[in-house]
Order: sequence, then C-alpha cells, then structure tokens
Amino acid sequence: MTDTTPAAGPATGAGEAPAAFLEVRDLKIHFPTDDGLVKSVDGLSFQLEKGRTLGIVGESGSGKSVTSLGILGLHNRGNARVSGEIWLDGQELVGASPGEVRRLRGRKMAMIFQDPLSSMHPFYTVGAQIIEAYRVHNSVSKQVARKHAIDMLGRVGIPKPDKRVDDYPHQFSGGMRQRAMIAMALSCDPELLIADEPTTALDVTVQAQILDLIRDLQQEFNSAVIMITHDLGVVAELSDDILVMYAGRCAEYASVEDAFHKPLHPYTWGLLGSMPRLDRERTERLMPIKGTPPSLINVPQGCAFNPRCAYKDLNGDKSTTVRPDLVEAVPGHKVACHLPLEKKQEIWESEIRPKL
Amino acid sequence: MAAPLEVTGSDTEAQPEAVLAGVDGKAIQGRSLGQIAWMRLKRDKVALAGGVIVILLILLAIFGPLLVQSPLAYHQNLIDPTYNRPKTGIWHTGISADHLLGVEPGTGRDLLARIVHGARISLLVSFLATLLSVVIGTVLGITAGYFGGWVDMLISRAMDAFLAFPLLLFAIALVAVIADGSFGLSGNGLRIWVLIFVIGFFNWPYIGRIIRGQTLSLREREFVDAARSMGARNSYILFKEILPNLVAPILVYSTLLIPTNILFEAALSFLGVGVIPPTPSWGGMLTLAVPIYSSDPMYMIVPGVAIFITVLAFNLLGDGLRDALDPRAK
Amino acid sequence: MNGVRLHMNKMRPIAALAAGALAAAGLAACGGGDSGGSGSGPGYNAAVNKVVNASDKKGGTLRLAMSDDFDSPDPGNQYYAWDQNFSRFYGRGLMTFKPAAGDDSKTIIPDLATAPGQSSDGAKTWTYKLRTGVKFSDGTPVTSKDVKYAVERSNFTDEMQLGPKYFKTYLVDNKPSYKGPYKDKSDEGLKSIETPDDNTIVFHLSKPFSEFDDLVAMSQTIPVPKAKDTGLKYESSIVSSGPYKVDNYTRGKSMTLSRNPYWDPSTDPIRKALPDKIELQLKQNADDIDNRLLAGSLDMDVAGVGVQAGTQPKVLTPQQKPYTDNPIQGYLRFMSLNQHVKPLDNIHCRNAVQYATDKVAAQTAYGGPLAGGDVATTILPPTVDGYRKFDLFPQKQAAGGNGLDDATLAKAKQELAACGKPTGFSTKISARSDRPKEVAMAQAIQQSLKKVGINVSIVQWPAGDYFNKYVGVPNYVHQHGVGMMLMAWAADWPTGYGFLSQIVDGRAIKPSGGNNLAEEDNPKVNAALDQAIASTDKATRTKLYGDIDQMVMQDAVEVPLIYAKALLYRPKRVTNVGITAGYGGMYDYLNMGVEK
Amino acid sequence: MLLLISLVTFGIFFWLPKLAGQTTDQLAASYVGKAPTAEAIQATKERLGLDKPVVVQYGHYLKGIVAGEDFKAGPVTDHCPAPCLGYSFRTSQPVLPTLMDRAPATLGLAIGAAIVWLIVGVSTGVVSALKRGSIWDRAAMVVALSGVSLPIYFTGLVSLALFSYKLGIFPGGGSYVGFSQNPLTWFESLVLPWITLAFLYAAMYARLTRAGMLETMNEDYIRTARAKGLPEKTVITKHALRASLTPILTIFGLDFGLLIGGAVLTENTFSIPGLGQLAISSIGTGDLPMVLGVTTLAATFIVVINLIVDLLYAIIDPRVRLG
Repeated sequence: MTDTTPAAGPATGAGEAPAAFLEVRDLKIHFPTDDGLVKSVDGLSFQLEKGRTLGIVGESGSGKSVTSLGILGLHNRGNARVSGEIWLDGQELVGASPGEVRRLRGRKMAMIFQDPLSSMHPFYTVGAQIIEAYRVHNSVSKQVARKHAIDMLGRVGIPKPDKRVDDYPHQFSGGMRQRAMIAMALSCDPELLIADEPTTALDVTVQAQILDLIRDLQQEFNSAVIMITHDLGVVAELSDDILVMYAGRCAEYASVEDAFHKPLHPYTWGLLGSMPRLDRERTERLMPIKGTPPSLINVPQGCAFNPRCAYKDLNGDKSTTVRPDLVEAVPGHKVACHLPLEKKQEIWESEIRPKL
Repeated sequence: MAAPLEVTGSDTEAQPEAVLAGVDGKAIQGRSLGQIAWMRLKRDKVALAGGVIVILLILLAIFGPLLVQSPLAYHQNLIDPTYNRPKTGIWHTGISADHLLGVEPGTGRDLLARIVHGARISLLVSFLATLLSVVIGTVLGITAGYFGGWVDMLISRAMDAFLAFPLLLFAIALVAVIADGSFGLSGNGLRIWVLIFVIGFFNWPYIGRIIRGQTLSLREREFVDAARSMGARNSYILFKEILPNLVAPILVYSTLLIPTNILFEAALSFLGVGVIPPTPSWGGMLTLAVPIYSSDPMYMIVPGVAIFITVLAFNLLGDGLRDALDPRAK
Repeated sequence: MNGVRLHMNKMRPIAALAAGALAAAGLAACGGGDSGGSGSGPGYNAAVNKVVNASDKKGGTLRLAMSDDFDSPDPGNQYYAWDQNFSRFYGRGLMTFKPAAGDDSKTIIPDLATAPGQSSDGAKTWTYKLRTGVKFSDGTPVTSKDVKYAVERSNFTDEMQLGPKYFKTYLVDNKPSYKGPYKDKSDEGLKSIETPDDNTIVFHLSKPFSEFDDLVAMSQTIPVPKAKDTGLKYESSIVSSGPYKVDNYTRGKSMTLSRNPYWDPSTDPIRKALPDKIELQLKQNADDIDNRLLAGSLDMDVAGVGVQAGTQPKVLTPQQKPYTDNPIQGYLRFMSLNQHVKPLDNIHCRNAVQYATDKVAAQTAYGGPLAGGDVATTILPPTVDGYRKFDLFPQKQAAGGNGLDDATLAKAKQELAACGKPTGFSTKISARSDRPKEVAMAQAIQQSLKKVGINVSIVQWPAGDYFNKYVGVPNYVHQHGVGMMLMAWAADWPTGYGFLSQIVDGRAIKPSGGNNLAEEDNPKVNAALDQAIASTDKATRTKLYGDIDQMVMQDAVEVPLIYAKALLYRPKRVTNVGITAGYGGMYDYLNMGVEK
Repeated sequence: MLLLISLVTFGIFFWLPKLAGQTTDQLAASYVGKAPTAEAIQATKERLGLDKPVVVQYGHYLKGIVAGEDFKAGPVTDHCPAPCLGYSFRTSQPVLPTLMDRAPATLGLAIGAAIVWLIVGVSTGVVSALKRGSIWDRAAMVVALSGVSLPIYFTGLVSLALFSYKLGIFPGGGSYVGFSQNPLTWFESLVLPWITLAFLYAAMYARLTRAGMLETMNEDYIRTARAKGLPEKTVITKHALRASLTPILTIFGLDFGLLIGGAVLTENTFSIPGLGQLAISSIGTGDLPMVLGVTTLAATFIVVINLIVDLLYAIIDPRVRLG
C-alpha cells in the first residue's frame, strides 16, 4: 500500500488502444428523463493496471455506481446515452456490440454487488447460480461445473462447501452470502473485478473478513479491482489509488497516501471530516458537509461543489462561473478546483487537518 | 441540514438517478405530494383525457336528465309491429333528429335519454358502493395493519375469505333473497340501497389489503415511532399520523375501484337483479338486447359502448393517478 | 286450484331459469288463424285448421327440443300444456283430445275408456268402461285400479304438488279427510272412486259437473301401477301405457322414447305411433332451437310458444313464411282491478282505467300482433266455447299511431270526474319480474294511464311467488294498495267453465294462491256458473258463459289486453302437423312422424 | 374456511329472509305448488324443514354432508350418501349429482379459457415489458385496457353477432354439447366462449405480467444475472419470468377458482349449461339447496385451488418451502 505511482491521465491519444489494462476516457453516461437530462457520469477518465485496486468514493448519486455499471455494459441500454471510450485489455467496450460485451462479462470482468440477498436469485440454489455463471463461459459438463462451484465456495471460505452448494441464498448468513457472491464473481477468473459497496450491507465484524478475502483473492488472481464505496475506511484498507467523484465527475484523483494525508479538494476534506473518529472529542467527531448533493439534472454552474464549498469566495466568482478542469496539481495527484495549490495546501494544513 | 454519507436504504438510494429530486432541487422542496402528483398528471395526456371524460360523465349524470327527453315516454308509432323493431333509421335503429341514438325496440323509448338516465344510476351506485368499500376497507385495513397480532389475523382471514367468495353469485343471491318490502323499503328505493350495500360490502377487502400493507410499513416509520415515543395515543397516531399518509393510495384505489363497481352493477342489472324497470340501466338495456341482437345489433352496441367508455375513462384516470402518486407502483 | 302459469319463453338471464313456473294448462281451443290454408299443401297458417303433411309412414326418429324442462314428466305431477300433450306418447288417460286441427281438435274422445263417461245422479256420478287388453310396458295389464291410484296420488298427496287439484275439489272426500295413498295405506283408498271390476271405474262428485269428460282428459288419469310408484322419483322410472316407453329421462338434459312392445294398436284406434324413436333435448338455448329448426336438424320445438324475437324476421321471408302458423293460443293477457283498493272500489274509476289503458301499446310491448297477439275486448278468448264478440269500452288510436285519440281519453276523463277524481289518482301495477314482456306491458300501461292523470308505480315479484305470496293474497293486496295486477290465463279445458271458474267466481277467492285477483264476487255471476256446470246441455252452457263474460265486463274489474298468439314454425320433414286447440294452440304431437 | 363460507351462505339464504321480515309460512308458500292451502303450507314447511330454527336447519345440512341424508319421495325413501348437499326444493333432485352433472361444462370452459389467456396474456405482458415504450407495448396496453373495461357479456354478444351470425365461422349460443358426446362439436361450441373469457383475463394478465416483469427486471438479481454474462434470453426466461410469474400464480389461483365455481356471465351469454347457469336459474326459482350447493362447491373449488397454488408456490419459491 505504499506504492504511490499514480496511473493518471491517458497515456495515449483518443481512439487508440492504451497500454493500461483498463482505461476509461471521457466517459459520459446521460439519461434523458421527463424532468430533464440526468448526467450521471459526465466526462470521467481513469486508468487501472492489473493487480492494482482503485477506490471510487463519493456520495449517493455521485455517479460511481453508474460508472461501474457502464463499464460492464449493465446500464439501462434502452434510454442511456453513452459516449467516450472504455478500453479493457485492448478492446473498446462503448462501441462494442452488446453481445461482445456480454461475452466479456463474467469472464473477463465481474462484479460484486452491495446486497447479496437481493442480488442472488431467491429461487435457485447458490450452487446453481455459480454453475450457471461458469457454464456460460466454459463449455463443461454440469458435474465439472459443480465441482468447480464447490471448489470456489471453498476458496472463499465457506465451510462444508459440498453441502452448502445446494442451499438457497436465504439459507446463508449475510457474510456467507457475500462470500458466495464473490465466489460467483470469481468463478471465471475475471481480470477486472468491480466491487460495489461489497460490505455495506454486512455486520461490521463480517466487513473486515470480506475485505480481507477480496484482498487475498486479488493477490491470488492478480486481478484489477475497482472498489466502489462511500466508506473511506474501506478504501484506506484496500485501495492503491482513490478517485473521488462528485456530481458525475472526478473531483480528485490520488494515491491512497496523498488522498488521506494531503487531499487537495474541499469535498475530499469534507469526506474526511465526516468520518467518525473515536480518538476525538464527541462534539468534534463529525464535520459533515453542509447542504445536499446536487441534482444531476441541474448541476450547479461553475464548480459543481460550489453551493456547499466554504472556500468558493476565495476565487472571486470563478467557482460559480467556470467549471474547473481536472489538472495534475502535484505529480500523480489530480484535482479539479480553482483554488491555487498553495492555498489548498495551506487550508488543509491549517484549518482541516487539525480538526480531523 | 446534515448530509451524512450513510444514506443507505433510504429512498434516494433506490432512485439513484435523482429523478425524485425533480427539475430543480429548491423548488421541489416546497411542493406537496398533491402538487407533484398534479404536475405529473398534467404531463400524462391519456390520463387527463380519462379525467376529462369522467368529469363530463359526472356532469352528464347530474345535469343530463334535465336536457334529454323522458326516458319512459313511448313512441310506438316508430315501431314496426310485425317485426317489433324500429321502422326507420339505418339498420332499423330508429335514429333520427329527435332520437340521436335511436329508439328501443318494442317501445320506441329514446335511447339517448335512457343512456343518460342510466349513467346517473350507474355512477350513483358505483360511487356510493366505492365509498362504502373505502370506509370499511380503510377502517379494517388500518386496524389490522396497526394493531397486528390477533386483530390482524382475524381481519386478514376475513379478507381472504371474502376474496374466496364467489362474489357475483352471492350478490345475485342476496339481491334475490331480499324480497321487496323488506326493511320497510320497496321498489328501487330498496333495490338501489341493496345494490350499493352488496357491491360495496363485497369489495372492501381489495382496499383493505392495500391499506393494511401500507399501514404495516408506515407503522415502522420513524415519525410514528417518534409520536409513539412521545406518548401519543393510538387514536392520535392513527388519525393524525397514519391516515394522512394513506390518502394517496386510498384515492388511487378508489378511482380504480369505481370502474370495477360500474361493471359489477351492470352485470347485476344484466342478470336481472339490478335497478327495477322502467328505471333505465345500462346492464338492463343489454339484457333486453340479448334476444334481438341478431336483428337489432345497434340496440346492443349503444349501452355496451356507454359502459365501455365510462369504465375505460375511470381506468385511464386511475392508472394515471397511480403513476402520478406512486411512481414505483407500476 | 291452479294458476295458469304462462309460457315465458323469450327471456334470458334470470328469467329463463324461472321458466319452471309456467304453463298453460290450456286445453283451450280452436285454431283461430287468419287466412288459413284453404288449398291443399302447406302455406302460411295452413296447419291452423287442417292437419298438413298427412302421412301413415312409419319409422325414423322424431327429434324434439325444448328450452326448458318438464315441470315433471310424471303424468300425476304435471300441469304445462306441452307436457300434457307430450305425455300421451307414454300414457293413456281415460279420455283425450282428438288428434286434429281447428275446431275439431276440441272434441274429447275416449282413449283408455271405451266411450265417454256415463253420467247419472244429475251429473254427479260418472262411470267409465276401460278397454281390455291394454298393457303396461312391463307387460302387466292395465286395470281400473291403476287409474284410481293415479288420481289418488296426483291429487291427495303432499308430494305431488305440480298438477291441478280439480279431482280433489270435486270428488266426495272420505270422513275423516283422505290423506292420499302414501299416508293412508288402506285398500279402500278414496271411497268416492269405485272400481267394481277391473274394467269399470266410477267417480262420485260432491256437486254436478257436466264437463267431467274434459277433466279426465288430463294426464292425471294416466294409469300408474301402485307397485311401481316411487313418488317423486317416479318421473325417472315411468311405467308406460302408451305406444312408447321412456328409455331414459335425465332432468335438464334429455328424454328418449322407443316403442313399447306391449302396446297393442288394436286397443288404440287414435294413435298412429309413426316414428321408431323419439328424442327430446331439454334446456336447449332458445335461439339455437330456432336455428336448428330452420336448418332442418330439429323437427319441433315442443314448448309451442313460438320462435324467438330474433328469429321472427328470418321466418317471415317469402321462402319461410309458408312454413309458419300464427294461431291464437287460448290465453288471455289481462289486468285485474282489485275492487277493494281505493279508488278502484268505485266503478267509474275502473271504467276510466278501461278507457285509458292503451291496448295497442300493451300489444306492441308484448311483441306485436304476431308474437304478442290480438287486442282483446272480452275475457273469453275466441277459441273457448262461449266466446261472444263485444266491446264495452271501445277505444281508438290517435292519428299518427302513438297513443289513444282525444275522444277516448275524454271518455276516460269523464269517468274520472264521475268517480270524484277529475285530476286522476295514484295506485300500483304489478307484473312478474322474470317476465320481461309482462314488465314491458306494465310500463306501456303506466305510460298510457299517465295521460289522464292516473299515476301508477310498477311493483314486481318473481313468477314463482306471484300468486302464492303477493297478488293472490287479498290481505297483501289491500295492505299494499296494489290496485292493478297483470296476469295471463288459459283454460284448463277449452270451455267457458274451464276458463272462468277460477278467475271470476267469488268462491275462488282464497287467503293465498288465488287467481280471482279482482276479488270479483258478483252473486249473479256465481249463480250463472253453477247453473252452467250443472246443465247437461252444451248449448245452454255456452250461452251462459257468454253472459257471464258480459256481466263481468260490466263490472269493469278485468281489463282484457290481448288474446295471445304465437308464431310457430313447422319444418318440412314433419308429418301430421296440426294446431290443436286442446292444448292451447300448439302443434298436436300425438301422431307426428317424419319423412325420411 | 369452508365452514365459514357455508355458514355465511346458509345465513344469507335461510336467515336473512327471516331477518327481512318473512314468516316461515311465507317462505314455505314459495314451494307449496299450486294449492297453497294452510294445510299444504304446513306440510311443505315440515317436508322442507323450514319450520325449524335456522340453527337446527344448518345442523341438519352439516349432518347431511358428513353422514348423508334420507329423503322421503312418497312411497319410497331415497338415501343420499355423504357428502349429501340435500335435495332441490323445486325438482326434488339430489343436489350433488346435479352439480356434478353441470361441473364438466364449467370446467371445460374455465380450463380452455385459462390456457388461452395464460399464453396470450403472459406472453403479451412479457413482450410489452421488454419493449417498454415501443409501439407494440403501447398498442398492447391500449388493447389490454380496453379488454378490462369491456363487460364480458358485451364482448360475448358482439363476438356472437360477428363470428357466429354475420360470418358464420363458429356456432351460435347454446350449441354446447358434452365432450363425451361429440368432442369436435364440444370444441367448436367453446371456441367463442373461450376467446371471450380469455380476452378479459388475457388483458388483465398482460397488464399484471407487464407490471411484474418491469418490477422484476429492476431487481438486483437480474443485474447479477447479466453481470454473469448470461445471454439476455436466459436472463428473461430463466431469471425474470419465473420470479415475476409467482405473484401471478396467486392471482391465477383465485381467478381460476372463482371461475370454475361458475362463469356466470359467460355461461349465460353463450348458454353453456354449467354451474353458473345452474346457480342463476336456481336463484331465480328460489331453489335454496341448489344455490347453497353451487356456492359451497364453488367455495370448495376456490379453497382447493388455493391449496394447490400454495403447494406450487412452495415448489417454485424455496423461501416459502422452508420458511
């Protein structure tokens, strides 16, 4: 977790296959609705190498889940407008046919969902669901697939997997269910694993076990992992890099080290401030971000964060008129904020950090 | 207002695309559910059309009888005695400037007038029956949902039993069993109340079930807990906290129950246990059409289409209201 | 003792069901058709006065259908005209109507008996001799005891409720009262029926009754062997005495008949027994029956009440019309005005109603001249002995044909003024709820009376309860002020007595179930009825019946509306088709056969 | 449950008239035949048991079901073995055999219609849901909404007028014959009733299925299934359809149960001699034991069908089985 080499910015020009294992370029996912155009993801770019973990952090409705679904091609195809590029291991996915993307899903890229109870089909046994996932991509007999399923269940730490393989999801405990979900996701050795709030629905004690499991498995399979969460603790535990999303855009991109110790975006400061810390006085424990997340239909002019930002006045009216670009302020550390770098560092050091 | 990141499980998470946030966050905060619903409904042209027809029908039922001729007056000069059907008009319908929808075979009574008067009966019976269902259904539904335990068991069982009853048979039987002159009432004075009672009484479980379900979930909500923790009495919680939140589903399902009841009333009339002639009723007109539909199809079409349009209008409005008030209950 | 329950065929929903209560015990008569086929060969109304397609050709299957069911096929428990007509296939009563058409069909001829009844003791004792050699379908000989038993079970038991109770009324009762063969197991049974030997039966009546031959022509004298009687279940195991035996009867479905091997044609001069098999389908859809008749896949609708309204235009085409008959059916549809309901206790108010009731409107409401009938002005229909044409309350239609003319209405208003109700009055009119046409007629009358200020509200009761619980219960009528009551009546035998005795005789007023709805109790009428039935001279009787009709009309208590008619269809294939007045103007089924 | 229903039914028919002010004499007068003398009414009252309190009559009725009943037909006594639903007040026929005689017609009607409406309704609903917002979806939903807004007897009449009288494709009303009599005619005579009945229900089920599918397609496990890389067809048939059909099964059980208890309106419109028609005609003649029999049988059907549905549910949904 000390490797801070950032994988920032496109290394190659648009339209060309990148060197990185996964590269997202200027991804936009918009949904036209009766009420207006919902810009769930609005120009997002990042890279990810195999064996590394990217944490995407943000509030509900910041577009992080849509991003992950977009990569897998699981967004609502009927009414979504998608633009930009997604390169996975040299293959572009946005322009690819649904069939092609489907064949990659589950095999090359897999996903772990938030609520394992609702994410597993209640009418089929856990084993059947893993077998199904395996057999879609591997033409093997049922027996072989079943053996593989039992094997997978064993590997994710489910006791007596040969018995539990025939149980239904509701017969599992929450943690076990999430393990089974992971087993299913990993059944075809995916090279990219996206975990969308994998621990949110679980007991705290189980959370740690699941995170350990993901980490172990990642090492074992050498996959690239995207960890989507609103829990900075999870990110700190697992990620190499962090992408902070706000209103469908990247607010800050940095290594875990930098993000926690030298964050440059006021929103990131807010996130850090909202983390409960037991080592503080009760009254100081939480410094919530004031205001509510913006509507994705009417994103505020200028910096999307400006209505909630305590420092917007330091930029004259720039924050309310000009949308800040994501720039590499420090090598390997990008931020989208009009505040001068020095000012940001100063505020962090003097005003924010002491209170955390 | 605090915006903790932990908003899992709340409504907004389930609706990630922030549709609920509306066009612009600020304006929407001041809007009541009713305003939001109205806004949505306004955009639903089909439902609006249904609503307009419903209003027209209600006006027609109230004021129409003042405008049309007597539904009882015979015009036997229009009837061909040999075939016992209207002499004139396309397909022997008797349609003319005086009788826009034609006349009834055998009697020459004006069909438009009979349709308009029939609307009055149809709407009166179905509205009052719906009201009865809603009252019973709401009271019992709330009671079951709120108090739970054996009360819920009892009421839920009763609802199951009601749903398992062959309703139409029961309704017919009930109407037939209550002889004229019972309860000191006679003729249509008795019959209409019997119809309202029978239709309303047998349909309450549909409302009851929905209200019970809604109450069950409301009961667990924070504001109820809050009220309870502050020592509010049950009656206060029921009427001040829960009932207002049930207005939307009650409105939606009442609107959807009305067309069902219109059909129910028409069916009873069709089977000969509806309002008593000569009072016109749509179902009763269809009954008379049965033996002659092959020689006089128009006589069957007119009341049939009247029922169809009315029921369709209510269904459209009901569907629209449901979508507007409860977008997820599609 | 009866209550003529009229056919109510043309209805559906709830009504059709209730068809249970119908019918017409009409032994009324005489084919009063319009044109009548004077030439040979079929034509419109050809069968009204003449048996068409006469044939002696045996064989084939006669395919019959009915939209309802028997009240019961048990001859001791039936009343409808059609099943009395039909039951002669499998049963032979003492007398029966002559298989013929027109006036001839009113003639009563011996069937099981060798000759008409010998009366003595001033028409109080009637003796019949039975034919010898008649056998039941189980091979046992028919004796006079079987006839006696049949009368006992049909009239004196609690179980047999559906037939008329004339025998019980007129026969001398035992002391104490005879309880019927199911309760009274004595060998003697009813003492007033004697069977001195197996071929003789003697009836002792409590008062003179000249038309006893008509009475024994009812199916109740069809013999029933005591050993085989199973009471209410006998209907499914009938022992035949006629040319056909019942192979199978399933209620609501069908009855099939085949030849009775023990039937001896030499003992039966009146039956031709042509078809080998007779199939009767029950509870068939009325429209479907019509369609099948027209298509030739069915030979006869045994209900005999005419085609459906929807079929009417189809059979009146030039091609089909020669195969139809439009006979008078012997029913009178009328409105009784109760003399104890104010203000109808005043004859002027009744007169006003007589004038102001638009009979043409009522006729149209009931189906028009073909399916409804002719406008009536007398109580006795033209087909009943004693009919005399007169009109005490003549009315005219206004020009344009929508209602009565001003002169008629003026007369009504004049009578209203004489009654002390110059602006009119209010009362109720009743109709049977499951008879839509009767209800329609009530509405038509309601409309026409409104023109002179008489406001009537319509009350309806189901046919099954009409007489037993409502209009036939004087107390109820008085209490609820039901001044006008619609009903229909056919004679149980086609004479004035058969027609009038139940509806205008003051002694026929009963606490419940009566048919004298007007509560007409005119001493002169009562006396004339007694005088008529005691008279053995037919001409005297016939004249008296006409006088009675006129007397009752002078009291203005009954408003005759229409003499019922029906549009009947006779398929080509059927032979020996004639309208019998004996059974109320339907086809005579006795000698029907089929061409191959 | 059955006991409750029979109790309520019995109450309605035997107790309510008394409540409404009728005396036992008046009740008996309906069944006394053509000579309602006081003694005849008394005899009828005794014969039908109307002179006894309603509770006793109900006890007698239950006893008949459990132990059978004897019926005095005059010189002979008929025994009606358990379960005996009594004898008709009008025709003196035992009730149960009459019902059994009528049941096949209703059953044939209901089963045939159910097959049609399930196939048409469910497939329409599924396709509509998958092509939500398309022309097909809109058209289908307009038709479906019309379908649920049309009185079934009106649809029946129009179809009769059109297909039977005008075009002559199918036989008209009342052409029903038993299956054993002539399977082909039986089939022909039921085509229109099937279509008419199925039209209404198919419309309902298309709407239900569509709503259910839309809801299911939003379920997390559908997303999971897609994330596994399953072909869309598999996702729909194996994952979505099965889940969205389970609630429909419950409704189907209820609808089908009600229907085989007597498709009153359809049977009436097409003159099919089924239970519904029997019920209507029995109500009209006040044949209380027959009415009671039909409703009891109908309720029994409903309870049985719901039992079957519950069992099926347990097979389909493992959560029910074990929970």
